[in-house]
Amino acid sequence: MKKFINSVENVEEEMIQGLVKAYPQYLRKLEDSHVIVRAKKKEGKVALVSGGGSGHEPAHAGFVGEGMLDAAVPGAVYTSPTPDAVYEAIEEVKTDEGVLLVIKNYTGDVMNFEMAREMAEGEGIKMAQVVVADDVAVEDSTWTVGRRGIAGTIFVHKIAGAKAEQGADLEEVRCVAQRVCDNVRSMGVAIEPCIVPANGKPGFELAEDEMEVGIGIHGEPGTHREKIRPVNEIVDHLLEKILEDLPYEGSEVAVMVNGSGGTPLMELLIINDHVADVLAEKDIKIVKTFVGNYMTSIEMAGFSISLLKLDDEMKALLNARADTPALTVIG
Amino acid sequence: MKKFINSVENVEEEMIQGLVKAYPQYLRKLEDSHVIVRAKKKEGKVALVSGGGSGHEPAHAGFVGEGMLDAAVPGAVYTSPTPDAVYEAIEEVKTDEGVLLVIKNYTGDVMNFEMAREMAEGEGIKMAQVVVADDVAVEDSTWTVGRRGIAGTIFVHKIAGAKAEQGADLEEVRCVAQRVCDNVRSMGVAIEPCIVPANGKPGFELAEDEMEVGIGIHGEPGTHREKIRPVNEIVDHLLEKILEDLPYEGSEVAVMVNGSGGTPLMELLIINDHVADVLAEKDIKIVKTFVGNYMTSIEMAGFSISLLKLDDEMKALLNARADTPALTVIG
Amino acid sequence: MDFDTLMSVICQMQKNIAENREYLSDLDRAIGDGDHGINMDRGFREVMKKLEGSSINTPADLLRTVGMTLAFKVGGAAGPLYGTAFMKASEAVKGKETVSLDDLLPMLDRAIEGIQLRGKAVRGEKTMLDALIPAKEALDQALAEGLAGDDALDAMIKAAEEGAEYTKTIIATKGRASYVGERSIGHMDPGAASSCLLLNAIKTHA
Amino acid sequence: MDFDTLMSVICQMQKNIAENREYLSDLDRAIGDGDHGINMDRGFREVMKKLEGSSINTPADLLRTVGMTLAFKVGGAAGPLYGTAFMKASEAVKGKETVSLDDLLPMLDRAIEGIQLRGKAVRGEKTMLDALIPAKEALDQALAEGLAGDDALDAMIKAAEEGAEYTKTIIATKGRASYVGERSIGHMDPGAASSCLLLNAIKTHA
Ligand SMILES: Nc1ncnc2c1ncn2[C@@H]1O[C@H](COP(=O)(O)OP(=O)(O)O)[C@@H](O)[C@H]1O
Ligand SMILES: Nc1ncnc2c1ncn2[C@@H]1O[C@H](COP(=O)(O)OP(=O)(O)O)[C@@H](O)[C@H]1O
Ligand SMILES: [Mg+2]
Ligand SMILES: [Mg+2]
Ligand SMILES: [Mg+2]
Ligand SMILES: [Mg+2]
Repeated sequence: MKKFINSVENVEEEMIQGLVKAYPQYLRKLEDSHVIVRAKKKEGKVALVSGGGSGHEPAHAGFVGEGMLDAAVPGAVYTSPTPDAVYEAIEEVKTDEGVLLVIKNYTGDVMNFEMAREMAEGEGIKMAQVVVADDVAVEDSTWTVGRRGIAGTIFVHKIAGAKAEQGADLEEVRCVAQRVCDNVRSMGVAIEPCIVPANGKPGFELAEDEMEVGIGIHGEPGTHREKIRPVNEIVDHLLEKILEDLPYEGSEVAVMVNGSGGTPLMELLIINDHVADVLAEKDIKIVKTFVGNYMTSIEMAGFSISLLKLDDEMKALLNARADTPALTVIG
Repeated sequence: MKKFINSVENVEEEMIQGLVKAYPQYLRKLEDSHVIVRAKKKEGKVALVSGGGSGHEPAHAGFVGEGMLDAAVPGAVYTSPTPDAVYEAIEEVKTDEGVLLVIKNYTGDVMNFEMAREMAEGEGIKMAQVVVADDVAVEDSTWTVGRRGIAGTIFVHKIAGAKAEQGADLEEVRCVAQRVCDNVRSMGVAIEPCIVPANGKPGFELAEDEMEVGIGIHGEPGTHREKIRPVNEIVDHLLEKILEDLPYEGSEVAVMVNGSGGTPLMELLIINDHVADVLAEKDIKIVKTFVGNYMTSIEMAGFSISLLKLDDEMKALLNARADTPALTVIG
Repeated sequence: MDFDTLMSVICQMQKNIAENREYLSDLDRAIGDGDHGINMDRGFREVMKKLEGSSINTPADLLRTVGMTLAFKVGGAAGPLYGTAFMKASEAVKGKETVSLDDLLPMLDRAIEGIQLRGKAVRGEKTMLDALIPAKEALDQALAEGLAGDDALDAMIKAAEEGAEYTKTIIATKGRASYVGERSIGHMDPGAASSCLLLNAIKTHA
Repeated sequence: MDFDTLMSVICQMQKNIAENREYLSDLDRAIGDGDHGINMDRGFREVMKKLEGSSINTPADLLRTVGMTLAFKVGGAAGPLYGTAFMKASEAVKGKETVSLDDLLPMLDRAIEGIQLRGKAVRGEKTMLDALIPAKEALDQALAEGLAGDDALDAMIKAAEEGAEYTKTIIATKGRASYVGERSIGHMDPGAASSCLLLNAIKTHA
């Protein structure tokens, strides 16, 4: 395992410290915890709290700031944060308007956030939540735990965050957040695994000509393995799965070509070239594109494509002002 | 070579296409060339033109936009662009106020940009230039070609770009750009090489416990090889070299912890944690920190640290509004 | 089993988990995210820290503290699930000074109930339940057949281990392993494996 | 050497470079950025494209076109340097219909002058100049000694190759290889190697 670290035990702590030291104008860390909140609490608005295991940087703490999150709760690498950490975050950023939890659909995340929610409700805090489950690689059925939440989560943060910033009430914010969840689909692939520092071993091993298709964001193997193909064909496959899951034809969309951490921007741009061509061909109008590392898997070499079907409100909120370490929109 | 590409011949073209398709509101590509200019030309101001070989994404085209560059000229991967491409860019963005070239100090870059400058001056265009040479890993002497220009270049783009946007004249813009060049120092290391697509082989090979120290941004070997150490010690070494080159004590600085493309943000943040601590200890005040992939070397796993000693004007310009694909400052 | 023995069981659980940290993580790496051993180990270390020098002196308080610690300090899926399990098990021995083999059945029963309440899984979904439910049923039967002490525990552990083995043959539909679909076949569920390690600790000190 | 022969020399240069694309890039990878073969190959392909079906019919125009193409279409360090070299060489044969061995000396002279003007390097800095300057001097001496044709060219090429060999023993102070400092010792300069390939093409068709 080759990493720029000091010791596997200190990875989370030093990373969080490095983050708040880089962005003191945006962020503040709660004492004795890894919870990150806005440097200046904004009262009188619904507060957004998200989080999950670490290893997805800049998600989630990088999106704390005006127009996006009020708090992020980072767990250990790839491990959902504990209920008391989530509760601490809620307690810190809560306002009379209430708190919206943005949860990615993993058994651990859902359980830990819900336990915190129960604690908060016990204290009389107005709570609501949405669960992001955008990964079309995973079969969805009433029998399974359902789809994973992956990069589409960033759209929820952006759009619900903008709505909250405008002073909407908890139910309005929850509604638009849910609409994003309902209208975003994603899927990813990887050609190189990542290594969880505490673990020291890659999540899977691939031959020089192999890739994992349908990967999640925790370094786990995907749904299946294939021979690497020219990336346009890979893009075709991902878009096919995404487009067959939701009718996008004729609509306006936001696109995210998300890097897994080790993929050079060069390749993400090449990917976007083809994404744009395919969507144009299918009469899907791209309103805004995000290309870069938004929801990573440490140093994994992989990418995901997310497509968000927009309505006028979502479109306006997507373009609204945001000022966070990892995403700034002048608006 | 494992890459998300279609063919090694099309890497540059598809990457540029993917970029303009992602950011049509910011960027426009000149026909039959890879030159990238602002979507809307801004008249009445000094125009900034930069560029160099491709493979450093988001540099340089990602920094074209309000408050930074007017044009970027990307060459083939790691190959300086040709004089006629640079000339085309100048010709497209030139105004009566003149054009400033921001050149990184490589024999190829300097020669190609200067040939273009000669052509432009022949056409009566007011021209000026600065050459960035911030890499302290390289010995500087009158006998050698001097230091390389690396990540510190982004500070030149940001600060000179802001000055130009304010309507300063060519000499004023050149002066502040030169002041940035004079006050920025950088140095980098790598633990994994990168592969130039057209070439197919890594620039160097390292054992599991080795790193290259004093790397440039073109995948070339560094000044020497060492055993990997805890990253705090690596940071200590880089800062030592930087700090002994320019007296920073007691001054205000901007910090850039720049990823080489394959380094996870997790590690860059851990690096920044220690950078901030060391500078605090040395009574150097950090005014602004940039952590991320700004000047990459395709998928290399490495990083550089840059320190810019600020005066009041540079500080104000650094914080001034910028709106580009890769860097947005609300200002 | 008096309070001190129960405390020894908890310590043994910690040891079993610590010794199998790599093993559990390796199982999890095959079909999940490779952290189950890390999570469980971190959890039981926290438990030990919490118990060290504490004034807890009843079985119910002990189990409740273990549960609270796992639920609130571990994270991941296993944290809340095992946490709830211990908290629920604690309810089964409320007010008691000692815990007998006869108490184990309702404890397991409540624990499983708690896991199902939290995780909404049933038997056959390739989770810890596939070790715990057969274990409970085997214990129930053994006690009904009048088997005593070690023999009943042996039956329970054997059933848990068979259950864990069985998870190799089925597709996961709950937890992270469900994402790899058919590829989960052939691999043991890490939670089922950790459940066996925990149950084993009971026997060592019974 | 008439125009057609000179054209054959240029074609031969392209062939020599194309055949040694990997070799030149490998040399460059050791101490530079690994693209010298790619750059030179791209350059001479562009030259061929430009010349194909063109109406150029004098040595000076031919050399000038080669130079302009290399200078303006290749990029990197080698592009402007070799480009300038050919453009300057062209000046030495302005107005001539054919090019003789006697013309080669001033051509080389001007080429070297051009490279030095652009690149500001001197002999001994581990660049193409370390092949070209000895080559020129050897040619000068051979002609002074009255050696004819092939013998003079052989002397020139031998000197170039010795010069290229010699670059292995010195530290680079110009170009990209200067950044690796002492580590450049033991490696041949790729530009010196490509210069040998170009000079060799002259002999093949002389
Ligand atoms: N819904 C569920 N019900 C019961 N057990 C579950 C459920 N989901 C997951 N598990 C158990 O949790 C184990 C994984 O725990 P762990 O690796 O610590 O958490 P995570 O999946 O968050 O990384 C699985 O092996 C499985 O036995
Ligand atoms: N200042 C200079 N003068 C003469 N030759 C030089 C100079 N700088 C570089 N070179 C030559 O250029 C060669 C490298 O060319 P190339 O690899 O194509 O360009 P780059 O260094 O831009 O990648 C070196 O091997 C050297 O011979
Ligand atoms: Mg986990
Ligand atoms: Mg080059
Ligand atoms: Mg796990
Ligand atoms: Mg080169």
